[in-house]
Amino acid sequence: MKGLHVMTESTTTTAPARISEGSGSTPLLEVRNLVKHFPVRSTGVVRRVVGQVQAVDDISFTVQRGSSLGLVGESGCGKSTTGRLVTRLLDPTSGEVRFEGNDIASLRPKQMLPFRREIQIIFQDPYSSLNPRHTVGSIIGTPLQVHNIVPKNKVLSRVQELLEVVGLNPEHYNRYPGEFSGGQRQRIGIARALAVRPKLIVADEPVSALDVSIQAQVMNLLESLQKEFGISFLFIAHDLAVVRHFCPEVAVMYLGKIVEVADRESLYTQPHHPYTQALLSAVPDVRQAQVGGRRERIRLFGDVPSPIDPPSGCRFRTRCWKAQDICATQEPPLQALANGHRVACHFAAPPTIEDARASQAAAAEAVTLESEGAVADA
Amino acid sequence: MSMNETTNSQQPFLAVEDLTVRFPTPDGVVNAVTELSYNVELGRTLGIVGESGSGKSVSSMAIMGLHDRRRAKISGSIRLQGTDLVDVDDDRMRRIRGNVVSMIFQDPLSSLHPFYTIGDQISEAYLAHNKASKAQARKRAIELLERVGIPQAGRRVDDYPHQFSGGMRQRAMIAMALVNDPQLLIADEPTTALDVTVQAQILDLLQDLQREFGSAIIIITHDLGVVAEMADDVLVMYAGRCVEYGKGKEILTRPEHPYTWGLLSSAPHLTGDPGQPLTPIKGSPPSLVNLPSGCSFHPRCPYASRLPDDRCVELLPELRPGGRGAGHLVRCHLPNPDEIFVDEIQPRIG
Amino acid sequence: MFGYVIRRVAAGLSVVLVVMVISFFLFFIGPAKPEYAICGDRNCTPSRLADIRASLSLDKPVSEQFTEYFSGIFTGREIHSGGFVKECDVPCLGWSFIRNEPVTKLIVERLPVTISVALGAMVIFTTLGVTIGALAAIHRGSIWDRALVSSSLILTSFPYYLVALLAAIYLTIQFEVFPRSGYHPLTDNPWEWFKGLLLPWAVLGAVYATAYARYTRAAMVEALSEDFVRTARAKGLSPRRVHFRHALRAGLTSVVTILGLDLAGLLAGTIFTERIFEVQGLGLLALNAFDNGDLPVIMGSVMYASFLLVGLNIVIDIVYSFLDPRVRLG
Amino acid sequence: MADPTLLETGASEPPASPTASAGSPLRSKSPTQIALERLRKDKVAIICAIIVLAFILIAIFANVITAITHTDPGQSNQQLIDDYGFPTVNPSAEHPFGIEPRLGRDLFARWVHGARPSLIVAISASVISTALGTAMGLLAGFLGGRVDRAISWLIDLLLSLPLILVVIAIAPVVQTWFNTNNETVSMVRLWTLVVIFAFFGWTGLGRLIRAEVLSLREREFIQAARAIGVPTRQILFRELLPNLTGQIIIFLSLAIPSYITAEAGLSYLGVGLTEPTPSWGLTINAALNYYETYPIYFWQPALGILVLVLALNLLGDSIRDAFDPKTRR
Repeated sequence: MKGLHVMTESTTTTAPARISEGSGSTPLLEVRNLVKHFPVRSTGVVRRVVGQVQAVDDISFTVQRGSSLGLVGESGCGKSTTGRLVTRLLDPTSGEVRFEGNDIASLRPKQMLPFRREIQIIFQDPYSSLNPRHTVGSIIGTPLQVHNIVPKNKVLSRVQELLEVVGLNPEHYNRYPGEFSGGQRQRIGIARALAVRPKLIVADEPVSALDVSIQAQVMNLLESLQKEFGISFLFIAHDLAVVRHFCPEVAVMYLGKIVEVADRESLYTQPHHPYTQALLSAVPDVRQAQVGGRRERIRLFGDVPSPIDPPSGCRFRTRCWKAQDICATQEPPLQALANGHRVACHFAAPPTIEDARASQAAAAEAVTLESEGAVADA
Repeated sequence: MSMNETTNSQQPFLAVEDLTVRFPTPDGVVNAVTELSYNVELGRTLGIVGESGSGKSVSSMAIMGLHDRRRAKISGSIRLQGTDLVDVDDDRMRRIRGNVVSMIFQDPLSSLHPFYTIGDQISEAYLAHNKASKAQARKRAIELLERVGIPQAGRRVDDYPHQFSGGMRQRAMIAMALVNDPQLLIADEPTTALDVTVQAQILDLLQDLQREFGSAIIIITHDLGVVAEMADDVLVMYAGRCVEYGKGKEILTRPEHPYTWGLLSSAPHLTGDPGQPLTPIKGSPPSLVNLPSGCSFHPRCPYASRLPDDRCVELLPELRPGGRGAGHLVRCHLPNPDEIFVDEIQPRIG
Repeated sequence: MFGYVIRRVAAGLSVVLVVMVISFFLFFIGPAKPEYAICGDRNCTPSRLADIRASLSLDKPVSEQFTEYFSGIFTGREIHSGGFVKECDVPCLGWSFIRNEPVTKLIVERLPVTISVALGAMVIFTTLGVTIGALAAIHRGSIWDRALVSSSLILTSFPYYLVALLAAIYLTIQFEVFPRSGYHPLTDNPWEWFKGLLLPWAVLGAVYATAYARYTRAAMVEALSEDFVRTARAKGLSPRRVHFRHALRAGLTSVVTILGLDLAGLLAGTIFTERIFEVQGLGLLALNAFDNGDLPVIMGSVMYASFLLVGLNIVIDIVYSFLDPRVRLG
Repeated sequence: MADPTLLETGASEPPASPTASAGSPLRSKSPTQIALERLRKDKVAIICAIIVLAFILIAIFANVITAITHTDPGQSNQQLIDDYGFPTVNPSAEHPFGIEPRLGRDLFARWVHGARPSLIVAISASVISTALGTAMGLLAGFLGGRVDRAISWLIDLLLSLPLILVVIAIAPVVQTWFNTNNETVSMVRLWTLVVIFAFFGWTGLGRLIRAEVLSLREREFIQAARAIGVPTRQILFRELLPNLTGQIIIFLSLAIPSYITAEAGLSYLGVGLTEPTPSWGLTINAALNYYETYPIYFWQPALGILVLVLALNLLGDSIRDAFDPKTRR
């Protein structure tokens, strides 16, 4: 790994002063009560604000140094918005985003600049994440120039080092993104994020646009980078298996809320929230082939409700087979179980085979109920 | 059904034989599908697996006669209950499409016409193959929407696609495909655009429907998990060719082709040791215009070098019977794949 | 839907209002000295000049002129000139001193002529263009398609007025293929009306039809590659139904959008048409007013045209929202 | 690195497209270079470009050309005109295109000089309106909110005014600001046209750029630039603008012929340029009275416009194809 050594050496000599580091005990990233609402405007003459899309609603989590937190959930649950808030591509409505103890939630662009060296982002779409009009050298060189990381005449050699680090031919710096395959493009995006030597990388669905075989290449690259440079990850994905592979700690989001956080082992073997249970049991698994056919699974009925007008109390209650009256009136807090496993449910419990049956019965009942409602209306 | 041929009991319901589809382009001929053969019986499900550009969608579009007729050069045969769909004239093909064979697609939003109501679009499919009044067609549409689990179908029938959620749109697409009780349903990545809980709903629905109507299903996907749960038979495609074909249970637990091994060991799982590194297939899929010589997979195959001569580089392996029961076929030169499998692959895929 | 229409109308009204204000300031308080223009170079005596100034209220303060003019639009007003009092009825857009008639009356008289020219041509070029374009897209790559694409590229490059001039010169005057009958009101004699407008329609229609054939072809080619067209084919629908009910319907929306953008150009086209074929419409009125320095008429025409365009664009937007339920219900 | 296959993979991975492997392996062409290369291979484009260039050279060296041929656009030759105003001589070496009825001015000289105002008006108006449209579109798309609504409203306003009527309305007003010397009036008219064309012509490009910026702004490479901390100005000019060059060049190439058409048309109507400036539109207007007896009088300016506009349009179409191969026939 010649490239890596060269890189570490040169950064220590040329890197300008960085932000003062917090004490070792503060977590690298601490998010507290983060809220993001998008206003919904009417279509009348006066464009009044008629509602709020509650994309992210009061979530808190921490990312430890050198570790990875996985953020999973289905589309529209607010996981990507959270990633954009942490990188300040979006401005939070309220709440704190503490990076090494400094709250960056409401910094102005100028003040934010030093933190941009510490927090980087990798995107999902390898085709839209690289400017087609710039050469690879210019794409990876931009962060070096913006932050004056290396003198102008050294930019090219650093770009080549970075290309080598992500496993690309360093001689290809003069090419345009159009000539690279999806996996190679994703590597270029990773090299761009690495250029500033960040402490935290927000990886927003970094492999979901790639074919299975390429996915594994990129996952392995990310893993080795984490080991090599001690980078922490906020790893956002919808694929539960990918998150399990990459993250020692995982948070599950539903409709703008974190419903369950736990370490990998605990979350995947003992999920306590009904939604997590449903999510896990929905994932099709190759190993099922040995048994043959589909297993008894938890069935969810209906769709995710609108984030403009989320259900009262627990947001999952409209699709939950365990729901009782209390779920509609009281929002369940994120409560700690043993060993740091936290869950937001009034009836948190490990899954049983009865859950699958109960959920299937509830699903069947829901369909008949709604259909009868339609008959009554007609 | 409009099929008049007498159905021979020995004849498979659908028999694809040596299907080859090529597209001449200014940059060269795209070898989308090469000498593909498989059978599907009523009541059974075939899963076609492959990465993007492996030709899995093109082959099914050819069954539907939906490939670009002007551009594509097609050869081989597609026998549906004895009728060769490659030769059949446009008008006859049109009467088979959506009637005997129907199809659902990956992205239900773009696959539904944005300007017509869901009910209109389903009725239209019914009216295209049945002599019926508009009211009857509408009744049929509501009936099917109910069957696929759309709540308040009587009211939602007049909604436009953009008023449906992603999962409901795919249900509507399924209702549209089933409106004429087809015997063969082709599902091209039916759940790729959907969330995992919705995917489970749709897969459940497809299985329930198959049990109910006894139709044959071809499911095309890149997701091995979906195939494992849905398919009786599995066909693995690479660079337009079949590389492995057989019972799903066998192929997904004890495959013999290095590409299938690669697919299995590069995907992370929900169980087992999470710290175990993934083993990707190196490189990326070849261009269909310039296929590698010999076995198309040889540049990416870690075992090609283990064979003494340059067989993999020079010689295209035949599709030969494998060791996983009747009908198992594999396209590989490796003389004893099980040795490699037991030592190197099985520990990885658990 | 309702809110959408209201907002569209409100935005349109604001545009018309601003056009009115700008043109008012341009003519009446700018350094334009309309009284000299109206007075003309010959026999312009100081007393006549003063008379005109008074009749245009130019001797009053700007704010008063402004309110007078604008209240005139809604309530009508009296205009004093040379000792006479002239009634200018609602909506009063001023008085033409050259023709000695209210501007509104002049415009209203000419309006049916221009509408006949423009609307007739529009009917021709939209139906012709859409049909040809759709057929070309369906038979993409055929000889007819390629002929259409290359010929329309050349035809649309020709300036419209040159085509019209050549047609006027060679088709009516030199070879007398078309009748030279001029404009007759539809209510007088529909046949004469039709005969007189035939050539202007044909020329305006033909030039625009080639352009619209191109637009339609492009929109239709794109629509034919859409997933929902594939679905329509997968359902086993007849090719006719796939092409027209599914692909064309989707492609039409972009053609309607272009039509909205083209309206101003079409109005310009009618000005050339009226001049070349000597049809006494609004365009010719404005052109004559330009030659005579008849500022109130120019100003009235500008306002009227912008009012018309804004209104037509609102109509087009509403038509569009009916074509596309996502706009209607969204 | 943990996985030894990693490095091997990347470095030896073949390029995504088969065509890319041809040529130099280390340096590839930018999208603009690829477009220009396509253009260079397009025969129609080359021929059209030569024609356009010829017209531009004629306009630039109009004085030289008339000096060589000893013709003068302003000089009246009454001795060659009969009592009815018709020329008594046919086109000859002395007067290659013949002479004008009534005033007897040399038509060739007027034709050569007529190329000038056409190209001056068209090129300056196109350049200004392209710049204006790009700026407005960028502002509206990138800043959004009030600025966007204001600019969109302005576009609505400008689109609801027919250009000809605006010229009819504004030209006489502007004219009165200056003295009434014929030459000055003619120059004022010319620049009035440029200003009106530019001010009313940018809307189409403005809308296009705005829509493009709105979609590009959500593209992840812009987000990536923001995450890196690239300043807004640099995002606009280094990240966004290069992605719009195709659109801008296409607009520019199609705006020039449309302004040439418009200038000549307005001059023909009598609301554009005025005498004594030689203008093809004015010549057409004058020639209409003689089209039966003296067709060359009408045809030479008409052909000038036709050939130039056709060449420009075909060139513009080739440029569009070169920059966006998807629209290929």
